[in-house]
Amino acid sequence: MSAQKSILYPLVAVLVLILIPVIGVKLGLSYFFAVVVPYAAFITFFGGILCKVINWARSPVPFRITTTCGQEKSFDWVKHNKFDNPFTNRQVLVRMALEVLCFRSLFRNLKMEMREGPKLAYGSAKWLWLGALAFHWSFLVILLRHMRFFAQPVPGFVDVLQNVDGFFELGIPQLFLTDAVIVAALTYLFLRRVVVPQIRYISLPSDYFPLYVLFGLVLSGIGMRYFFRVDIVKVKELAMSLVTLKPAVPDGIGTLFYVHLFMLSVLFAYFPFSKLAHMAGVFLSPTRNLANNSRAKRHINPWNYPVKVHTYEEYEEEFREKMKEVGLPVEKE
Amino acid sequence: MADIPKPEELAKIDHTPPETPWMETPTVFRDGMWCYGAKPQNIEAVGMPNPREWSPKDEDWKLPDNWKEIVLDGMKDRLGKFRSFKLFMDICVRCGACADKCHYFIGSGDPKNMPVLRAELLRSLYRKNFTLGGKLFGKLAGGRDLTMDVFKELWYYMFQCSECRRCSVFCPYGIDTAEITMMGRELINLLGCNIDWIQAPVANCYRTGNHLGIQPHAYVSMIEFFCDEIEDVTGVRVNPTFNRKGAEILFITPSGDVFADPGTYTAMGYLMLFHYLESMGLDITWSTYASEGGNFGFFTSHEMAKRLNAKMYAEAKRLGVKWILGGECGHMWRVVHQYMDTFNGPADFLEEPVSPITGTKFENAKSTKMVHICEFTADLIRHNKLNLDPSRNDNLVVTFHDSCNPSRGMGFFEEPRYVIKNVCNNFYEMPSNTIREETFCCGSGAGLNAGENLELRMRGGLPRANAVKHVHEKHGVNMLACICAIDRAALPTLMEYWVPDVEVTGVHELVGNALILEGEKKRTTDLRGEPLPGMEDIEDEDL
Amino acid sequence: MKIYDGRKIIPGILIAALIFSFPFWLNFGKAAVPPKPRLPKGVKNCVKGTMYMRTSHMQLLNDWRNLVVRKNVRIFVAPTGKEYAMSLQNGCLKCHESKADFCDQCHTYLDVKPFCWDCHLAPKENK
Amino acid sequence: MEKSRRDFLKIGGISALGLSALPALKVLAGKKQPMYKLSDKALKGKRWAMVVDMKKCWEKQQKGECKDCFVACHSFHNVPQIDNPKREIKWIWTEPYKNAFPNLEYEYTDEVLKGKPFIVLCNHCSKPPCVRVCPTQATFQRKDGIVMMDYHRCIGCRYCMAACPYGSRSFNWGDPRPYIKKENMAFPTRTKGVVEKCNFCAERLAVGLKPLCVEACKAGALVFGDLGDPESEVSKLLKSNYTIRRKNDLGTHPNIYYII
Amino acid sequence: MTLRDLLIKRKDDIVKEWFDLVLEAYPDESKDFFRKQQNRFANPMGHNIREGISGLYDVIVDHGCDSEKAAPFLDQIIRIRAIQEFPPSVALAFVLEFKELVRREVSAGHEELSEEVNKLEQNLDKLALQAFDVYMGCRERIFELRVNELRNLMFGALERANLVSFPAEGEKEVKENKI
Repeated sequence: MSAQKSILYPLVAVLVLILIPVIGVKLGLSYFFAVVVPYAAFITFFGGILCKVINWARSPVPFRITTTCGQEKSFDWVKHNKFDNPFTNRQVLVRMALEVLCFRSLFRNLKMEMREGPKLAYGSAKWLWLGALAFHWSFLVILLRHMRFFAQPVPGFVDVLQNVDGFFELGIPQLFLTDAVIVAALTYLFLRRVVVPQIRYISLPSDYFPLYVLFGLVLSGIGMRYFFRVDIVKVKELAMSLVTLKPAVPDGIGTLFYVHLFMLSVLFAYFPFSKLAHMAGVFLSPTRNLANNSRAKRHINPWNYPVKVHTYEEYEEEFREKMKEVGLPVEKE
Repeated sequence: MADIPKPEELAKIDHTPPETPWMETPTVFRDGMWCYGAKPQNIEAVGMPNPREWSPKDEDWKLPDNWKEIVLDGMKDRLGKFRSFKLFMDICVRCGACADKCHYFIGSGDPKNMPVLRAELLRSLYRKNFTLGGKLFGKLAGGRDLTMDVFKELWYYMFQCSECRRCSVFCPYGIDTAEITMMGRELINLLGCNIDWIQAPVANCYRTGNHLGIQPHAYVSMIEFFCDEIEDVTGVRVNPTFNRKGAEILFITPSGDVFADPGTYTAMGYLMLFHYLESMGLDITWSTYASEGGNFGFFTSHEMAKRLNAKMYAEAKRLGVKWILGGECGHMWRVVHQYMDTFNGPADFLEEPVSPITGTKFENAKSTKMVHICEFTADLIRHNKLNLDPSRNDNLVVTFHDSCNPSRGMGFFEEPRYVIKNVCNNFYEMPSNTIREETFCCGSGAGLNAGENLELRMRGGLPRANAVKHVHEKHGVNMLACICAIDRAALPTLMEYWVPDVEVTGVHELVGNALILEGEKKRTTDLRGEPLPGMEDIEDEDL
Repeated sequence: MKIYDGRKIIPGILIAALIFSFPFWLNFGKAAVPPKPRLPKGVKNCVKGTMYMRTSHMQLLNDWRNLVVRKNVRIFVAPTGKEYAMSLQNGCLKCHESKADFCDQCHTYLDVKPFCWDCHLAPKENK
Repeated sequence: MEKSRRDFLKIGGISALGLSALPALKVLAGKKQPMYKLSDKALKGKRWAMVVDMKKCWEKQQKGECKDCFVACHSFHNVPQIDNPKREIKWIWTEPYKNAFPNLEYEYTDEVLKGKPFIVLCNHCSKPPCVRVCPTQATFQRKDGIVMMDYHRCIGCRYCMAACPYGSRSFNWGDPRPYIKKENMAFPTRTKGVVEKCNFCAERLAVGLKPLCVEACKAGALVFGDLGDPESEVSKLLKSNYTIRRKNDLGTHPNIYYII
Repeated sequence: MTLRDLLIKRKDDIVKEWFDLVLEAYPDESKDFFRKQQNRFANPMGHNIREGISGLYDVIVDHGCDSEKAAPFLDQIIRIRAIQEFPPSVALAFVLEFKELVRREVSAGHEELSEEVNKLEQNLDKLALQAFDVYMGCRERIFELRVNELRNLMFGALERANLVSFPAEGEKEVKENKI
């Protein structure tokens, strides 16, 4: 599929997906879009990820194939790089935490040394790390901030997040940094796919689709907060009714909210069937989550089977005379 | 006049490749980029499928009729056996962080050499045949059918990956292209389409114990040849033993050290070290049966790797040694470190390795019971057990090339450096993004050091050579040290092309040069027979 | 069906499930009580329509603030012709006499903490 | 602050428009534009100014201490009374002659002036340096000359305090509310971290009243009016009296004039 | 203004264009990387070609394509091109493509220099021929290396297995022949 098609087809798909709730709500299907779709999406997300993880777990890790990125544990007098080459499970935990929370591996690209030219040039990879980190963290913070709709009373951490996030007290309602950051990060992630020839070449429709869905999700959310407001008291009533399993749809929530909710549902439902499964997969990656202690501790391959080998006896049988000639000891004379 | 094109117009042929997506860009086999196909007798020798006369350039690869089924069944089987494979098929987000980390991509610019695309070759098949989305949406979901062209493309690019794992270091999910290449090659081998440069050593190793098919008597006489050479240089006669039962330690090194320069000088280094330690209580033997540390089976399939590797423990058990000492080798150590115990363990007939000289317990090898000779030597030097004269290496300005497998599959960085720094006075590191875990491959790893694919090797080795050239120009480096037999075989050619003034050595060759043996004569040459500057004149006066 | 590394993966799944279902168990068995802001007695209309005031009163207040402080415009004329002082303390709060019964109802429900009250004085509640 | 927010809204708005045209149109269409106005009674002027006749003030003071103007201003505007001089907040207060007019003081200054207190407040300069330095335009100048503060926008950077040569500005180091004896419910307080100062009773001018201090001064020492109107009382006073301004040579063009 | 002055003045721009022309031969997906990655170790090809081009430029401008001075720079570029999959016509086109760059410069308001340009073009033709020699040298080197590898392997093995014998001095000669 050509790059243009890869970029366009998913865009069309997402635009159609946006129209669905818009028309649906007009047709009076708000219960379907406010209750059925979100529940279904949530169940798909949960069930799908569970199936995916179990599916991965059904394949064993036959060998201990840690990728080592630092000095292994050796003599006492050799400095062991504990977190890039863990020896114990505890060190693996730290390595995984660095990987999951700070994107350590992408960060490796940050190293800066001798560069050509008069000014310092930064490799694009550094931006990738920054963009990815900015996106994932703001997504998480935004998700957690939404807890204000899902809990009564609202837990304290939400307050803290809102205060930090709205630190600059810009505008009314106050601008959340993460809102701006996530738009910027998504734009960056999208643009680099479109603009950098290498990345455009390797990108599939399934790389653009989630980006568009995220754009739809984020922009509809920002739209609701800053421009075309909806009655969020009712939004919370709906949200609370969903999480207390007593679904009831209040009248008069703006259409934009349904778009937002639908995009979220699409994203959640799409998760387990796509590359987005990396969210769970990153924890299972055998090159990262295993200690590099395979010489000190035996690793078992559950499907290890006996193989045909060329035994010493067969070997000696073939070469006995020649061995004797040069004085090599033999088992049988 | 006007009709005659100007030269620059002639030259302006549009050589930009057509803007087609990769799935639709056919793969053209370029000479110098591929290796000859496996010969039938070498496939037969180890009982692998589909032995026949064939060439990758042929239109017809003479595959069985149900070849697609075989590949797809093989894929299914492996998805069930390797979580790594299944996971790596699922979670790549195509972020492109790996793209410019592959030495083949850096050196050639062929986009399909980007690790992500190399893996996509297999992933597209996975999606089409094993995922719902791919079955339903086909190309839209990034899936594609297995056709002969696709299979040939897979073949072409699976043998343009040296399994160096550099991309894996930078991948946010640790996706390891080596793992994917290994799976790809396993599938290829189900149809008997290995390259002969791998298949022949496999067949040889299976039968004679080493890749070159050298028979036991020849093996012994070669080592005796080294003993003569050592005597020439040092005046001391070393007496190694072979297949000796009851020895304390079994020594296994890649056969490259015994057969090809400059590895042979490294072998002399081992011999001298063992001789030196003999009086201090070292009791070591070589084996002709387990005469190969390397494992080209590892470039074929896990099963073949296990079959070849089995000889190490089998021989150790037969000879009744306490533990095994391994020579300098790259992929050998990947196998020993990460696979051997799992393949053929537990090695409960051996004892936890203890250095007979220093009493150091090698805690990090207590299960596999195999110790790297650089660990062993570093420990000796640390305990001041070696009498060294580093000035004998003063004619050398040394840099160290971290070999891929010990670097990224083991984390073996400090020990060889410690040894080098103690036996050489002039040591300079290459730039930091080309060493340690970020080291560049020699371009010839994973069984790709054939002759017919020299262009591929020169391209793949360009990043490494470029860094060597830098230290050569900046510090006058003239010796590239490494701890890998493939490196020692491939790097000299690479250097001859890119940086002709730099030679290649193993770490223990440097040790051999510096080691002062008891009763030795005044050395006037190094192990290579080249005169040591400043020492040749004095010779006569001393006499 | 054999699951490998179940001892690590299953607790992992459980922890993840626990985190993701956080809103469900946090509210388990609780009845959600929607807010009931007390509307002023005797006054039917606010300065703008109810829907607009529900969703965008903060925007209005902010716009007013700008107009009053920076443009020195201080009277709002509703479409009905009725004039209102554009002032929180001297306008809005004259009708909506209780911050607790009106403003805080929804604000607390939705965890909105406007900084109006950092400067503007809320009417003293009748005790 | 306003600007950046607007910019963000613009960019975001454009992209959001595409997404949700329907609700957007709903909001944009139909509504009658509401009207805003200023009270008919509001005082209008081109250049508000004040003439302080210190002689009248001193006369009054001799009869007994008078703080009417300060009290009227501070109690209405919820100015906290903090005794710590480093933290005190003041809109209108007194300074001795040598502080109020340092450039006019010399060794043999008239005994009449030496040590005499002068009423000082924000000078509502025609060329206010505080406005120039404010990074968020929280301090700005109205068309009628009043130097106003928009406390919502103040980020507490205190550049204005550094720029003001008259020390007319105070900074709230903490929450001022505990220091306000009786809160005036008709006027807001300030919050921690903002600068404040005299606003020439802009809120009173808007409803046709003169500044509180002027109204409170029984001696008639404070006269407020429009210098743009030649018939105004202030214009006449300036014509008929010799007046001085604080630190005239700095070129800020203060609009508080003193008769001594 | 002489042609030399013009070329010195415009060096940065022309070299950049020339570099881009050389990269034209690579797929879009990699061109960008070769152009943008500034770290000389992460991008040895881009680095060497850029350096070679720039050096060659100076030689052309200052030394009239002096073959001795041009040799190392030609080598720096062509050594890489020789192991990539270009036919010589593409691999070496960059020398001749330089002519067009110069003509474009001159036609933009410096027509009076066309006489000098003719001379430069003659020199460039010589340079192109020299480039051909370098290219052939590299290709021959590749084949030589290929042969040497095989021979060393076989020969070394035979030698140590005592399957070949030499006259007393022969051994040394063989070693030296190895290059």
